[in-house]
Amino acid sequence: MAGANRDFDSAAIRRDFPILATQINGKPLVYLDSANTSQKPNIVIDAMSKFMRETYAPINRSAYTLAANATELYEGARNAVAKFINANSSQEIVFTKNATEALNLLVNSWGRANLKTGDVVLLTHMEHHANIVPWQMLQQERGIELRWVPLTSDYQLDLTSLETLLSGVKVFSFTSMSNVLGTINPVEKLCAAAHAAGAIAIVDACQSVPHTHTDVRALGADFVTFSSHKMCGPSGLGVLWGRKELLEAMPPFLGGGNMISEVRLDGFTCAELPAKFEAGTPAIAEVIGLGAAVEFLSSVGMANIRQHEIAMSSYVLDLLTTRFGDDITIHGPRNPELRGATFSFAFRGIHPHDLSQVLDQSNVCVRAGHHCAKPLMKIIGANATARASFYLYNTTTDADALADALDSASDIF
Amino acid sequence: MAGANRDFDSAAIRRDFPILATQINGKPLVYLDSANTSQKPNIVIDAMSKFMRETYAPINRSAYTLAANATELYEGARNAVAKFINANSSQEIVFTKNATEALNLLVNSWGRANLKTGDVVLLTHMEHHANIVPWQMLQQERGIELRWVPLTSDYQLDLTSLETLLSGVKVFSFTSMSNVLGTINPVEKLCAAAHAAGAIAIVDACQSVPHTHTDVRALGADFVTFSSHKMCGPSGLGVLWGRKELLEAMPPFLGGGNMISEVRLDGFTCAELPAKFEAGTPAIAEVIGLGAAVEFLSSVGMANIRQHEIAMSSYVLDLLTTRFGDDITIHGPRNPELRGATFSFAFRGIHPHDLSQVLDQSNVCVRAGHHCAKPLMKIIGANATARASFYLYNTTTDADALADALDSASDIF
Amino acid sequence: MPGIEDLYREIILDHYRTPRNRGELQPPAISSEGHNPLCGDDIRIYLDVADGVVRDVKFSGQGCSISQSSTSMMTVAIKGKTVVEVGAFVRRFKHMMTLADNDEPVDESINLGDIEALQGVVKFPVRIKCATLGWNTLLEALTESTK
Amino acid sequence: MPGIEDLYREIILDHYRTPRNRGELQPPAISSEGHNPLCGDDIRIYLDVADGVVRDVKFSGQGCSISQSSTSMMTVAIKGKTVVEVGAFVRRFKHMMTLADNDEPVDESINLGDIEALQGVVKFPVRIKCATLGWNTLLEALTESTK
Ligand SMILES: Cc1ncc(COP(=O)(O)O)c(C=O)c1O
Ligand SMILES: Cc1ncc(COP(=O)(O)O)c(C=O)c1O
Repeated sequence: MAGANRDFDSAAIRRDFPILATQINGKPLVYLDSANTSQKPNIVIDAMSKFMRETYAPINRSAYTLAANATELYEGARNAVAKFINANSSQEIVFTKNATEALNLLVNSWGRANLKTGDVVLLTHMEHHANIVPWQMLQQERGIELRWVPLTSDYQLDLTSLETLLSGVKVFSFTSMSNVLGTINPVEKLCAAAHAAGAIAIVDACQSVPHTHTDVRALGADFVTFSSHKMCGPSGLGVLWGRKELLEAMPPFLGGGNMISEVRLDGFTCAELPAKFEAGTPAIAEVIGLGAAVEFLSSVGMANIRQHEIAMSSYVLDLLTTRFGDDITIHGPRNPELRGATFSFAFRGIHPHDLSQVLDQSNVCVRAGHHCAKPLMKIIGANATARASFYLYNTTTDADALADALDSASDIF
Repeated sequence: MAGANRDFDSAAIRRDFPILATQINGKPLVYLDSANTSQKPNIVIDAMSKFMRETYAPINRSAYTLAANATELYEGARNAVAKFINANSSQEIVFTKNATEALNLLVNSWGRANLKTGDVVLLTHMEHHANIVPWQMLQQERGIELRWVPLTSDYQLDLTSLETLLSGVKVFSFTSMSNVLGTINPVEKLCAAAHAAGAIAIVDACQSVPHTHTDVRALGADFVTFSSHKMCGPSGLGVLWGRKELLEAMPPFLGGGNMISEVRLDGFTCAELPAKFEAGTPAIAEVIGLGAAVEFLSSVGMANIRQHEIAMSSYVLDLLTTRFGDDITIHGPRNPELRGATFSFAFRGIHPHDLSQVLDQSNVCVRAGHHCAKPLMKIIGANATARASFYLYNTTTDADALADALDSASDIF
Repeated sequence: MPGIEDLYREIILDHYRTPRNRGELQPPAISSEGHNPLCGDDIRIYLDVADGVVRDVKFSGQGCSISQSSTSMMTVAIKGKTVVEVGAFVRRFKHMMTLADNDEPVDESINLGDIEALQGVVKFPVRIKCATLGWNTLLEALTESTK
Repeated sequence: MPGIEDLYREIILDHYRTPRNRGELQPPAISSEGHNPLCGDDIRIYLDVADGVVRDVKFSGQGCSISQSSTSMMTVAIKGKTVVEVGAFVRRFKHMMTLADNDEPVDESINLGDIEALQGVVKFPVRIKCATLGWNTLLEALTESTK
């Protein structure tokens, strides 16, 4: 397969994902929407059903064997996630319902405790709504100031004035990779710059954790958030990693069972980490599913996945530009090393919604819309784009199918 | 089977729950911890795996067929839940990560928008931490006043001074059934009293929705919260039902994707219900699993389930008091019609933790502890209790196993 | 899988390629803006209502073939109708789109004309929001105009 | 499934039935309260430290056989030890409970005596919190005493 990675057994990986064998009207499924949410391998689906069939029980609460076994699986998965991102301790892993909740937790707990009127939060023009709207809500409540790192003309963060932008900033919160442009940001450098300016660094790593090896300690971040459902894990689950000292100093976010040490009619005290931030019954089976996902990704190897996606990016960029020339505008960097395999594009003036509808006739699944990044869309001058995103299970065959389907779209409009 | 309901095919129901066939050391599993979290029938487990194998895709965002099918299943489940509790419209159904989040959403959104220093919230002495701690957090922030409905000596709410307690109250938030005592509260009457006093009524229905027919309109409540995992549905999911006018008037809770209509650098506007309260990627497979759970419960019939549990309560109360006399103290009402089949008890001075450990030798799973209701524990004069809770899949055989296992506990201590 | 030809009927593509009543109206004409939160499309409806009659209507904004053509056909259909007639007409359309509001009666005898071509959209539920964007925005403008 | 006899050794039940050093100490003795958030148990440790030596220690509160006996055995073991020795002793115990803190070295040569009987608790992970409740509370009291 041209452009593909030799050490990477795509066929074997595809067999792990039952949905990829689906045929609609005799044609295979070409799933190119993994930046939105990824498909699930058998190992994850099976871990969840096996757990529900054999071991389902409350965790961390009851003394009987079934509950102890469930707790062991659950906390084992937390350990696996901690190891996967090289956290110092599994106490630093907080499970949330999605990455959005993780970011809201930070804004509400850390933000409310540390930010007052006039304090500045630095974001970037390429943020997802999940890293914009919670801050705007705090802005309404507290009168904080939001500042933005702009883009260069080649879809990178424009860091020429970073030092100025960072002056007086308390929090720098940014995405590790744009879910629209595919741009990979220099996370270590940005964290270091934040710290040099006396700010904390929050990394929205939703788009990088699934695709590349993540070492939260090496990144130098203070908080990192990501979602299970984009990394082959179940829906209904997100992860917040934070440095222990910071998490310990923060007030709780949601109140209820599990997050308390003592409750009296006149007040309560908090439990230790990570329980303090996990109020109520958690997503038990889902956490166990994420443990399986992390095991799966590690067995493939995150470096291999990254290599595969660089190869895919090369192939896709070559293919689309060679075949469609000026008829296609790809909003994102041209260098495969500087980007993930997520491509937003405009094609022959066809509205992305119509385009995606027509591609669907060939079972080619791409997302059309604003990708939860409306400010960015305005900046790149589009109301909507079509987006094709590739993951470890996509091959050059999928890319070819995309190109063929694009061709057929012109017939209609 | 003595005490059991004739119209109720327990054996068939038990076959629907694969975990109940588990044997440990050659002895069957006696799962008596459903008030904590319930087991899952095949239909739920299979709905989730089938969805992940065949139809998994983002919902409400993308135009391709797979995503449209996923959306249909997801919104179909929302409709099923709406119908199950007789909501006016599926727009009134908000999915959260658990019931705890649903209550926190109310406190943070409705509470922050409507309560100021000195405003009074009425709770009861039998609340779960999930309906206490969020209010205490608002109390710390806002200086609201918390007031409490006390208990009678026979474990009911003491309503003699309800009118006085309600005077000047803005919110009356109470449980429909105590997860410790089993006491069923007169929800309709309490909602009416709240309204007569000009307060809104929030019903924490975690312990009743799984066990009895719920008609939110007949209850006259303003908001009702419950959890999927206690009603045969998946973990990682809770439900908030609210009257549309109230939900519409409320500010958002979590900010991010899906909950917005427009986002600009300088602010955002909210989406319509229920999206407004569902920020980020939801628990897609879990919602579909809950849809299957609701279908399962409806096919058994909620009235039948309630009848079965009344019969179980009679049987259990008779059995334990006849067999153990003064050696057992059951903290809860004696009348099976006034309670659910959840029994907290003290036994021969053996600490509940030790008791549950010994019962576990017979695979009898009971919870030991404060059941996330520490204020109530103090009031009933216990640090901890053992709790055996029965559900539709439990039979008199389970009750007998509990009694036999209790007998053996005395040998050790 | 429903065929894409159910969606992209010729009359729809015609209104998409050559939209009618595109443009703006100056105040005192009323205007309202609508967003499709899913795809980022937006539409602005300009409405000139006098004596309970829609004298003129125009629209601007960006959108897919379905939202643009649906809005274009809508403007053609409602111009000259009374506000009451327009209300009934919108209800009839939403009913076709399976979005009827139970509280309001639908007059099934109303003839939607060319707009019937949008029936195929119902087979593509995600696109219903596209087809109704202009109509919901019209409703807002109408509410404005009666304030 | 590990046998329950691994948990309820005779020496443990003995300390549960006849706890040593139960009671209170008046100020200036230090005291600290600990909760097991899972089961509602609480324990209060009273500590009389002078010249870097634990002169006396007592405990009160409610709990299961494991938390009560573990605390009882602990009080017997630490009375008369220096604060530094107690620190090392607690680390040794937590190490046995598989709760070692990586940053602090554990002296494996320290003999836990009767307390070794609690080793069986490790097979019942939920009960580790019971076994360590008194010890964690002791650590808090020690921190207090050195303030
Ligand atoms: C960059 C980025 N941040 C945040 C999110 C939000 O994640 P979730 O939907 O899991 O809350 C997403 C995905 O939707 C994303 O791509
Ligand atoms: C009465 C009651 N309220 C609230 C809750 C909290 O529910 P969840 O754990 O799903 O958040 C529970 C159960 O834990 C409960 O029994």
